[in-house]
Amino acid sequence: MNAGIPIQYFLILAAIMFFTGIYGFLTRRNLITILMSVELILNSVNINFLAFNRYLYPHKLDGMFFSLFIIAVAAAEAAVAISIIINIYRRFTTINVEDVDEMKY
Amino acid sequence: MIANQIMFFLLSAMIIVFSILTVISRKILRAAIYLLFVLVSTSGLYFMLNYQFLAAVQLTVYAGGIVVLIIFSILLTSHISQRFEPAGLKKSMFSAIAALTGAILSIVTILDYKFEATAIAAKEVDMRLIGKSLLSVDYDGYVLPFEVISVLLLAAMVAAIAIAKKSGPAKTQSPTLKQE
Amino acid sequence: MDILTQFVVIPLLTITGIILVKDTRQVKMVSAIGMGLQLIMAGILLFLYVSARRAGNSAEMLFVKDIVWFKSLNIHYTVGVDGISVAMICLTSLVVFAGIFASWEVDFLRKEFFVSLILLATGVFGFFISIDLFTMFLFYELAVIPMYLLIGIWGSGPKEYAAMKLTLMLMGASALILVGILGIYFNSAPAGGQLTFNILDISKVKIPMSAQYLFFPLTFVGFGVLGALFPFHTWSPDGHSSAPTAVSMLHAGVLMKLGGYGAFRVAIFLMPEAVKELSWIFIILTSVSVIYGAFGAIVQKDLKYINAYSSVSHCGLVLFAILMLNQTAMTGAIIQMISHGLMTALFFALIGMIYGRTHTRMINEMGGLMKVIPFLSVCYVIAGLASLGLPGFSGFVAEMTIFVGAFQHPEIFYRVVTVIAASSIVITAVYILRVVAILLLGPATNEHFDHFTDAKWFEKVSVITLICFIALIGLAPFWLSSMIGSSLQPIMNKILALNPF
Amino acid sequence: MINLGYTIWIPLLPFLMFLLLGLAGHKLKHKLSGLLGTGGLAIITVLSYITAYKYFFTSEKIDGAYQKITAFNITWLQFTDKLHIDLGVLLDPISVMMLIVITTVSFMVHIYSLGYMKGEKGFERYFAFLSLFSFSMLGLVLATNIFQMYIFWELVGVSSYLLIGFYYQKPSAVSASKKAFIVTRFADLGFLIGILLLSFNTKTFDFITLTDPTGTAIAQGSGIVFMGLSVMTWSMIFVFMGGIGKSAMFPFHIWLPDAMEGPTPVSALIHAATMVVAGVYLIARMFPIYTFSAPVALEVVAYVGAFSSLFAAIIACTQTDIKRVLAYSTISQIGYMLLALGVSGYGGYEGLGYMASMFHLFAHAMFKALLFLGAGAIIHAVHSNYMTDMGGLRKYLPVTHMTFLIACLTIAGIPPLSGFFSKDEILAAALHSNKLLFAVEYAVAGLTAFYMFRIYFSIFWGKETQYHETPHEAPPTMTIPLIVLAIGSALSGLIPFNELVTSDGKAFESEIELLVAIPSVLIGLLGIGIAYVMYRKETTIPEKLAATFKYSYKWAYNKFYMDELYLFVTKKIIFKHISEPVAWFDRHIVDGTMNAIAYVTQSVSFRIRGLQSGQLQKYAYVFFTGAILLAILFIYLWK
Repeated sequence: MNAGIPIQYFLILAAIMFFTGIYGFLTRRNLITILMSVELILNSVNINFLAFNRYLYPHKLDGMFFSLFIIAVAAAEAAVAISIIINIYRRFTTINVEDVDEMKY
Repeated sequence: MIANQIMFFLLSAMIIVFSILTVISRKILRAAIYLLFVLVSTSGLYFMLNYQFLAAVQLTVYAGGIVVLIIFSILLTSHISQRFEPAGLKKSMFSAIAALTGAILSIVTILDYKFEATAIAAKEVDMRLIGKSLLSVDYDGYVLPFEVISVLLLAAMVAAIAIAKKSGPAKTQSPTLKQE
Repeated sequence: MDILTQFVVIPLLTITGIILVKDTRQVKMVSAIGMGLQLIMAGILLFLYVSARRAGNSAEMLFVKDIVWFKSLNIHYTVGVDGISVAMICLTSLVVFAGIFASWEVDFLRKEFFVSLILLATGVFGFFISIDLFTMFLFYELAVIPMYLLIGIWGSGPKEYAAMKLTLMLMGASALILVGILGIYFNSAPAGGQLTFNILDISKVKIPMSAQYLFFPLTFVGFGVLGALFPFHTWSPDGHSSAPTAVSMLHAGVLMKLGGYGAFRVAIFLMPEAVKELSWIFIILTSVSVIYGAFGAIVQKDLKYINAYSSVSHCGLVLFAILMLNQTAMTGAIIQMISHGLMTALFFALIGMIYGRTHTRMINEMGGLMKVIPFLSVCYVIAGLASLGLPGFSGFVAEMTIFVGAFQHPEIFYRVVTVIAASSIVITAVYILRVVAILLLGPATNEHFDHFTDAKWFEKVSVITLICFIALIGLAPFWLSSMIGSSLQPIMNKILALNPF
Repeated sequence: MINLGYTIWIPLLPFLMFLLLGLAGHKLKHKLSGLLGTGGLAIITVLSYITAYKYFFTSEKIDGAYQKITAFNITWLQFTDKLHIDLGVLLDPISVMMLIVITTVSFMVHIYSLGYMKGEKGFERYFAFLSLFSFSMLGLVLATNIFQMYIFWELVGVSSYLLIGFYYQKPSAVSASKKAFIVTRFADLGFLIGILLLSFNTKTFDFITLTDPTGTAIAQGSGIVFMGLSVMTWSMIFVFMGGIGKSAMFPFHIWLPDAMEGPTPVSALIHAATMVVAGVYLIARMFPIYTFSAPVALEVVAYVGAFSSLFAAIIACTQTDIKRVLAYSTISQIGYMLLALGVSGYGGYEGLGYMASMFHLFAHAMFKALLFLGAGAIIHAVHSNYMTDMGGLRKYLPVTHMTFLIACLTIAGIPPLSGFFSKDEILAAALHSNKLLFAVEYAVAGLTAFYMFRIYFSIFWGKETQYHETPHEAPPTMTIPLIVLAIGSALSGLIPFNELVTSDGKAFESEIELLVAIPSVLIGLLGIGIAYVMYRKETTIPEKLAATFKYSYKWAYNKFYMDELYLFVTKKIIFKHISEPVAWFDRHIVDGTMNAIAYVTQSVSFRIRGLQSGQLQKYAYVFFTGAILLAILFIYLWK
């Protein structure tokens, strides 16, 4: 399936996706969209894991399992994050990240 | 140009375009839908890499689980019609510069590095193997991370409930609310 | 359990007892019983020590107990006492005992107050019995930390400021001490072999001179801060004036002695060679302390400030004397520590009692108290006379031993400085009598004072205990000075081997 | 060897009495506590007389000289092998003589006080302090070593402080007591330095070792020279500084007139008869060292004594407070004693001055105590200290009048009263050694007669003053001591001091030198005559004289502005220009530095805390760019 596609393509794609996520993380104000950016970042990492696994160590399954665990962690993270976000919304009636700055100084 | 290359570029283009749209869209629900597209395309890439199980997980967990969760929370917290203020120019400029620098750095590094293709035959990834590996305590076994992750999921579930529960001591404390 | 460890265990048990009792009225009874027991233990220890020495036990430290508690760094829980530590332990238990009675009327968070107070005492006791540098340092920290709470919560005036200042300065000092201790540790085996924190073992080797030049000033200044060494004494006036009565007593009476004792036990005992070379700097600083503190006390208006400056002066004399490397002067220094501990505890107890009645500590707002509260006033006069070095009280014995000892120094510089330090006795008289005259004598100035009641029973217990021992040392100093003198033999041997004069 | 071990009870008994009265006095009845104190004194007075008898008449003499006997000695505090403070009892001619003086006067004062202090608040406190004083003073004179002397020296200082400030609600008494203590304390610092120097050079405190003329202590230490004088001389000058302070010599005399704020019996005991002569006693005790190792210091003693006696006599002529006149007179007479010591040599007739000094000390104690007690009786009767409020009292106070007259005649040196003999011998000693001092002393003798009779005539003759209530004679408890002391001062001239109390313990021959004696009596009579003319009747001569010598009178009246000078030094220089700057320096510079460190730390942290803005994205940005920069650094730059 991946014949003719060098590993670099996957890696470059993942890098672009990763930095898009970073950009989103840095610029978005809404906490939920920040969460989405994080999902992008996690996904790009997954792609890298799988690409490395497939191209460089095809006899092993480590990359795949890592991806699997990352997905699991991402799911947990999303659940907790969203519950926190909702809680924040309840307290502050906003989920704008710039307004949630109680933890300063 | 062979079909899988076309397929790859198509998926890549979708991922990149929708990623960018996700982070710049000014309507939050749209952003979530774009994210869904990205995730689906990513699972396509997994198929291409011949990890069907993972692709399926990706579809079910991400597309089916997380995105739905996100959309629900959007519905709980925002108006669908609400348009975001665009990020400040300075902020987005600097972020873009940083992200671009990082991207260029990574890409240059990737292109610099000579990846040595391996000659070892690929292992066939079937469900049986995955299941065995997950529960194996051998050299290739993943029982410990598996257990850890299951505890984590349980903890996350409890935590999510506990945090999101409406009442609790958090309410009784004198709230330092920022009510506008 | 060996007798020394009990000095740490009894306070801890007392603390447990305090925490367990329900009724806050029982708290002070528990504390008083615990510390009374401690006082009895101190008496027993003194007795055991003296009889052991009589029986011909000439070991450097008695009742030594050694438990390893951190193997890889060779940190031990090593306890042992010589005459000096025994004397300091007796002093501590006396002052703590008196302090409990002086804080009989603390009402706010009483339980927590007594817990902190006794925790502090635990640290002090542990410090005096330790002969392992690290354990010693540990107990030192234990003694310093509760002070912050005690001043910050139960103090008066700008208490947070004072507590913060005091704690920060003492913490800064303990940083110096820690560096010094580690420096000693890493040089404790110059010929190779196991590094050690044990004071007795270290005292047998010669720490390389280059290390001594670095670590002697560090440890001396570090402990000197606690001993109110000029110019690091400024925590003392603020800290004392804000602290509650018992804390001032303990702090000036005992905690400041940690400085002198530590400087002696660590800086002087382990590194006498560097002392010989560098002492002139510190001799100048300490004699400045002595004179400067006394002059500073003359114009103060707050009673506690006066005694804080007076403590600077008297504790300066302690550090001054131990730097003389002379048995008589050092004996004097130890006696001065004990004597100052008792006197200043008495002073602060009395000031607390007077303050409890007049609600002011400004001497110009008071006057003619002798007529109103004769018991306390007479005790204040006695404390004052003891402080200005009247024969028959401990201060005289201490000061004269220091002056005579220091004056036997062969170099003229040291003798001249001694004369300068001795002139503090005049200035001391000036400020003490000034206070006595303004505060106690003269016509009663304020008719609100007329209804004051004189000392209550617990106040009398506190004050009389201290006065008795001040007078006891003053009248019969021989046993104390010989006990201390014989304990100074090891260091004197070391010094004499270094440079016979 | 006679057993004198019991002599330890002589100082101890008053001490026990002090403890008893001090701790339990307020529970006892006034009368009982007074009687207890007096009874204790009576016992030790008897003991002292027995001791004196034993010592002078039954103890064995070696080579015709009285020996120094250490009747009791314990080591109190060990400094080094050689240096240790002992507490003990040393008996030699001067200490035994002092025993007699102290116990006699103290006993008389105790009896007198029973009447004088009757009904005062703090009666038992008064007797407790008197006992403390007696203890300290006895301990001082019986000291076996110089450090014991210093200890009791301080203790007499404090008992004097307590007794001067007895009326503690009176501000003037409080400040007088403070002044007395601090001035003497300053002088004691000199004493202490002297002791330290002495101990460094001779390695001993012990009097017997120190004062042995052939011993090693005197030989040692005289060699080292510092600023032109031997170290021994320096140390002796410093020791003498203590004596100056305690004996209220110029320039430390200022406390004594103020000390008259205390009860009058106290002035009689402490500030006339006993404590103030401690300086003289100190020099006498150390005399061999002075004459052999430190003759220069001895000269200093002589000149200080002479100057003080003249200075004080001049001031005494102008004062109107009778107790102050007596105080200046005391200074003057002590100056005499010191002068006599200063011009004395050692041994035999050379030691005439020494003997004369001790003789005068003895006589002076008697007549000055008498004068003070008489003054007390007068004050008791008229409730005023000022001569201007008195006059014509001879009718009302016959006993006081007679005894006062005897005392005045004694101090004026009229034969055959004791003052004549002692003064004559002092003058003779001065004549043999220093003509200038001799001349000064003649002048002082005249002045003394003048000012004493000035107050005598002003009080008992002079104008007829109207009193609010008729003055009446004091009760017997007060008059009996007056009579006893009057007999003592009249007859003590007959005691053969030249056989008993001499510099080397051996008797020597001395007789009245008519060439000295007759002019001195004449000068005394002249002084009395002038006083008679001026004050026998109310005349305007004093005012005229005062107007004529306006400035000198004013200076003398204001005690040559010594008090003002001291006030200037203490208030202006020490308080204003040392202490306050020190306090300021401490608060603002030293503490300011500490606070500045804290301030700098705090302000820096205020600046940098802006980084912790709570803005999640800023943190992320910083983190991320940091990571990129590090990556660039490690990949491309760190080659």
